[in-house]
Amino acid sequence: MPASPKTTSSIKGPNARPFYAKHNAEQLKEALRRMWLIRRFEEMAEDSYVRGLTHGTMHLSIGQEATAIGVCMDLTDKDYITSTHRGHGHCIGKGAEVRYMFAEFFGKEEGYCRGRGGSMHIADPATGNLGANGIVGGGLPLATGAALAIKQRKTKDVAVCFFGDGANNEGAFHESLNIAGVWKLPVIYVCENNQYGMSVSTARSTAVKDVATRAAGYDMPGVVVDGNSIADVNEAMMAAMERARKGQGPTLIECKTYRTKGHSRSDRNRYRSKDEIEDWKQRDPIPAFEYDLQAHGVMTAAEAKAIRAGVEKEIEEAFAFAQAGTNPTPDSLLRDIYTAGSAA
Amino acid sequence: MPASPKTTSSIKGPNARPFYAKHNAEQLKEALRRMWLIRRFEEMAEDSYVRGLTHGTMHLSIGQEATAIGVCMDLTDKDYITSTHRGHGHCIGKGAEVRYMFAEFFGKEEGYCRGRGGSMHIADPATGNLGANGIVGGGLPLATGAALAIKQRKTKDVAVCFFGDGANNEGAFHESLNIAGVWKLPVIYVCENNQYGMSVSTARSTAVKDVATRAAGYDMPGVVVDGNSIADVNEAMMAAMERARKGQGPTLIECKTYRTKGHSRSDRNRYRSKDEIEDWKQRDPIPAFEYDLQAHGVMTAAEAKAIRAGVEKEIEEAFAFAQAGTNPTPDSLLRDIYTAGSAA
Amino acid sequence: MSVRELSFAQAIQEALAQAMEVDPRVFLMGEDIGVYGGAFQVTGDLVHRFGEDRVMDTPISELGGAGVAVGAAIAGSRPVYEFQFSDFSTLAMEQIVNQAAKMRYMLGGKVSVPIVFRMPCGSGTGAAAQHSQSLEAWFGHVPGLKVVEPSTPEDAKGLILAAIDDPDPVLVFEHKLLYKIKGNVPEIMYRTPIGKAVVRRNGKDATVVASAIMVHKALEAAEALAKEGIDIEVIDLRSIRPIDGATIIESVKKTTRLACIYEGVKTLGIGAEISAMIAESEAFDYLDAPIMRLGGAETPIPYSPILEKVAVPQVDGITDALRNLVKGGF
Amino acid sequence: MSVRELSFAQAIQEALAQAMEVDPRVFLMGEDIGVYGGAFQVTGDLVHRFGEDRVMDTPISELGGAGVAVGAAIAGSRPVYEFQFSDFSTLAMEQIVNQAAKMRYMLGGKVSVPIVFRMPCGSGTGAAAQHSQSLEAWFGHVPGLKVVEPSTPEDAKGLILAAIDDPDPVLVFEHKLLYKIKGNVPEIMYRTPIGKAVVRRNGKDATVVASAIMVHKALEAAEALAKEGIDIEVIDLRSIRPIDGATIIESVKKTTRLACIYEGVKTLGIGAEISAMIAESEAFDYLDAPIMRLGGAETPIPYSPILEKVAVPQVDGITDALRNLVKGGF
Ligand SMILES: Cc1ncc(C[n+]2csc(CCOP(=O)(O)OP(=O)(O)O)c2C)c(N)n1
Ligand SMILES: Cc1ncc(C[n+]2csc(CCOP(=O)(O)OP(=O)(O)O)c2C)c(N)n1
Ligand SMILES: [Mg+2]
Ligand SMILES: [Mg+2]
Repeated sequence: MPASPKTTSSIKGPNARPFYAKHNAEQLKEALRRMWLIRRFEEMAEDSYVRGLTHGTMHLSIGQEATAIGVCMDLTDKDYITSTHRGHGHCIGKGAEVRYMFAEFFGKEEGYCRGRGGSMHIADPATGNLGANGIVGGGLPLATGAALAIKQRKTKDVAVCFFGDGANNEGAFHESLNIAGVWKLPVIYVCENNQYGMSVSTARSTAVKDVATRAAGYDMPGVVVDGNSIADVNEAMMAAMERARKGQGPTLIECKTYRTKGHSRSDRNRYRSKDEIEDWKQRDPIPAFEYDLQAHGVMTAAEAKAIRAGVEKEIEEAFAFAQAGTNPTPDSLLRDIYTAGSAA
Repeated sequence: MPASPKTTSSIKGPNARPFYAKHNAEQLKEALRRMWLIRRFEEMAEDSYVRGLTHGTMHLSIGQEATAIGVCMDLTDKDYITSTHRGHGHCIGKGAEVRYMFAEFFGKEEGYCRGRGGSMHIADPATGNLGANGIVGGGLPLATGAALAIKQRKTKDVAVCFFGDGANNEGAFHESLNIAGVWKLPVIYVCENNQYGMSVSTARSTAVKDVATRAAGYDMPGVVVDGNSIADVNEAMMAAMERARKGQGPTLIECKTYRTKGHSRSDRNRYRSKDEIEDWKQRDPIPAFEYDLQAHGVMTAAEAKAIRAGVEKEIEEAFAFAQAGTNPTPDSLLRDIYTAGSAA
Repeated sequence: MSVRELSFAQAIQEALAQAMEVDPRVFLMGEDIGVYGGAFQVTGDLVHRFGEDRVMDTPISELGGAGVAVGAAIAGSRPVYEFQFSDFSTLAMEQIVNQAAKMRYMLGGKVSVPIVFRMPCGSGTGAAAQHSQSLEAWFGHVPGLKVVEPSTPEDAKGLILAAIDDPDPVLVFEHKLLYKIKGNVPEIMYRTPIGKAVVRRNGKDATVVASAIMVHKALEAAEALAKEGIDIEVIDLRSIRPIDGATIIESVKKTTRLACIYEGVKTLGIGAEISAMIAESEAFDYLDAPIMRLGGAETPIPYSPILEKVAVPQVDGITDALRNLVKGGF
Repeated sequence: MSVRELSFAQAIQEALAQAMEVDPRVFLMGEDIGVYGGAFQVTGDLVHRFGEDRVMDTPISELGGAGVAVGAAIAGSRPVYEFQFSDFSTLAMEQIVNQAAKMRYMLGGKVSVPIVFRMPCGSGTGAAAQHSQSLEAWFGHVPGLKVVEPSTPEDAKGLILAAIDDPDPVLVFEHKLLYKIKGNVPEIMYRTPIGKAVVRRNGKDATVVASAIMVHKALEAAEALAKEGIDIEVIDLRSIRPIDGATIIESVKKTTRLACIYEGVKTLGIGAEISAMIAESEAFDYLDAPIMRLGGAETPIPYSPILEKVAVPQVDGITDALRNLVKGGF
């Protein structure tokens, strides 16, 4: 991408924080755009769910967009991620197109998983996204294994594993981080600590205050960042990626954030207060980033508006595309269980 | 037990370390006796295995007796332990009779498990020993659950969980310690770190040097002690038991020790050096304790000899008892799978 | 004796409440079963009635949670552990199968393991492959376990109470689509015997053995066929381990035809066992037709609602199959 | 083509070595498979030949280890993961069943999961209930997995090589008592097809379908019965998912009698599926006797050698049962 002509010295200068120093205006604006894309995608998805256009269940990450984008914005298609049940943001962050995501929600052949997976399994291997996962903690060994494959083929790629605060109490967390620690694998564990695993607060589920504390048990750095600040998240990622690429092994990054929507549709929010939710809504990462970019002169108000309008249009078109998609036919039920041509 | 008349002031005086201050001579001599009993029991068991009298597999804890007895000597029959595949010492420490242990090895009805369990499942619920376990880490949730039951019935008992350095990398370790940490359960996790999980050294299996480091991830104290010193082990247990009984929650005690025999019979010791084994043999915990007791005047040389002779006799009688035991009859195959009288 | 209409979920909740009321050792463990009320609102408001010490939200730790419950059971408590979805029991197989199921035997009968595992199962909710499995056949294969699968609110309550009373580990499979169905449920504490099937519909032309939601589908199919003059006997299996062979054999001797209908994957599913049990029994000589199995398709459950529906037996397919079975069109 | 006598364990080792030789993506993971050589000495000295990067000792972490292997497979490597005992796969069911088996389907065919799980199984070693299970039926119930179980050194090598070649997850069950048996094994790299049974002995009076160690016991029983003039056909199942129905059906049509012999627990074991498959097939009409199953007793495996022996089918019992089957004494 071309360096932005509008970059101001206060951001690019020697005192600029690394997030601004290392990214040009186009990259920063693209990051903002993707955050909006996640937000609007999820709002639209929720709407279509309420209207009965989608079935199954759905977990929204509204409020957590800075983490998804802060983590993914510097990854290439050769870097892997494993995602979670709350994975729309990761998917968009890694480069997926929302049209195929909507198509998946509608159970269409055009969907990323040809309608077989739905929201909880959405994946895009072409961009290195090995998929959301319906099993809490299920992606932890998988990302660790992807990192092993990277190490075996001796490239400089990394594997990134998203997981929640709830997942940190699964045995899979412990076993994966230990293996990565012993084998010095190029994997970055990103804990999206949104304070709750479904209805149970970290105070009630997790014996320590910060998940990052546990990193010490696996011989890796554990850092806590403000997950609602894309700059904080991204700078932690830079350090972790450098470490991984140098063969120094894994890092655990804990992003403190919050989901302002319920866990899923069945949630009556009995376990938290309205005030708490309102407080966090005030810390919405998207307007904050939008403001920063303007304050720093990376982007004008008009550009900001254009970004939003572009997102709006993309969402609308994607939605229409998905609605017009093709339903699977019953006779395709048994396709893609086994690889065609193999014994089955 | 009566206080020993031979106690010297250097041990019982105000400067005596707690292990000697809190136990009388009878208790100390009984501890020594049990250590010898473990040693001789295992030597005899190995011998009978080599002679083809026992089948299956067998894991000897020779060299680790100070940990077993240091942990168990102050427990009552109402305190629970869960043991491991290397559990003969724990079993004897908790008060089992060697005659029924031998009978179990010989697959006799008189055995602790009526010959159904063998060495890897030997148990004695009557003395609070919930059993050895064939699954590495299998006892971790069980001990934690026993501690929950204790808490529910509001007594002051504790549950003790033995596990190995290898087991510390199982997810069961993480999940159990986290639950115990959050719920403040009266459980004491005793890691017998004998440096190897089968053939794999802790350096190759565990991302941190000390397993006890991991305690910080579960909001509990983690202490490292010389597992070949019964006094060190026991003093750590005193603190942990006090903590548990006060409702302050769990403790992790890591006992550094060594098994001087192979992992099991199939072991060719390819993963460690003869020198290393010899070094540790020099640190045999039993002669060391025997020496201390004499040096401190708790026991005379004649008494030490008498203890050994008593153990020898007990082992011989037990062995004969077991050999004369009753074989299960084939028609009893299906007994005790379900509780008699329940639907099955 | 007072009888009311309750939903399947309410019936289970009532059983849990009554058991906790009379026995202080009984307590509940699981993920989000407290203030959230459970993913399917089965525990509902019980935490307010019995407190957090008896309705315990666990961390998301199925191996640890289930294992802690097993340990508590061995040490004298009476835990009821809820898996949020039975699919997550894949994380706890070690504790269920190696520990809970075998502990009594391995220890020569010196302990018992009075634990209940609640297992919400089945497809039909659009939750896709990792949240829709029917794994009861696995557990039916394990000596030391008991496995039941109620189809009505009445049996749901009675089997939960029987399971809690039972000194051995019992898994209760609860099909998620049944939680909202309603039925008559007596108020008193009663037990539905573990190990006993029940004939839900008498018939003479063929025997259908079905379980859980398939009982309802089979009954619907039977009503449709009745209009064609075909008379189907429907047996509700209820218990998968032990299986009530006697009831099935007796029925097959009468009808001479057998179909097994189940939602789990057909291959090595519960219908395989029922078929094999009949094929080796004295009922074999009475059979006038091959034994038919209608089971789940050989696929992970798809998300697409179109595909999800064809992945498990539905009423129309069952009706057609039973008609063929009776008419001999093989 | 050169053929030598190798033990079953050596044959597997040769397959692993050849696969690693020709494909740098192939590597081994497991507990104590390096310098220790594996609990059953299957990997032996391979670590010295291929180095620690390709013969990887893992921590004792079955869920993590198996899951890491699955992740590596999805990302382009070719792992062969050894469970030290297949009993320990109970700790990794989540990754095997929810992830490896379903990933391809859930992702619409966009990934494949070329992983091999090696599963030492079975009783007879005095290792008691937690080290002696035969759990192949569980995995046979899971679409997305393939399950094989060789009985000879030749097939052990051929099936391991086929499994490594296969783009989908394959579990290879290796009965521990077979590791030391010897047999002819070609030196070249050949594949034994997954999904194909083989007739090990032709006969006309009854068909026996057996797998793994039971093939040997069935053949021994068949030889004994041959002296009495009873002629048994013995089919070695080899593949449990998919099952080779055609070979079995053809045989049963000829012999008109069927016995299924397997070590796993009888109820819901692999014999249940074979029986049910025949009872619903066109072979049903050819049957002259009930279908017989001889499976493991309904018990955890006991430690006592006396009891351990009676817990699974033995040659004498098989011989008597087959005689009864043919003579019609039901
Ligand atoms: C193994 C497993 N246990 C439980 C669940 C049910 N469940 C789905 S999401 C969730 C909460 C997860 O919490 P966290 O990891 O913090 O992620 P968040 O939902 O907060 O993003 C639970 C309990 C599951 N899907 N898988
Ligand atoms: C879940 C499980 N994995 C592997 C094994 C095989 N195994 C038995 S003992 C052992 C080593 C255990 O090491 P550690 O916990 O350090 O105990 P130690 O043998 O050193 O006393 C292994 C790998 C097992 N029994 N259970
Ligand atoms: Mg969370
Ligand atoms: Mg060890």
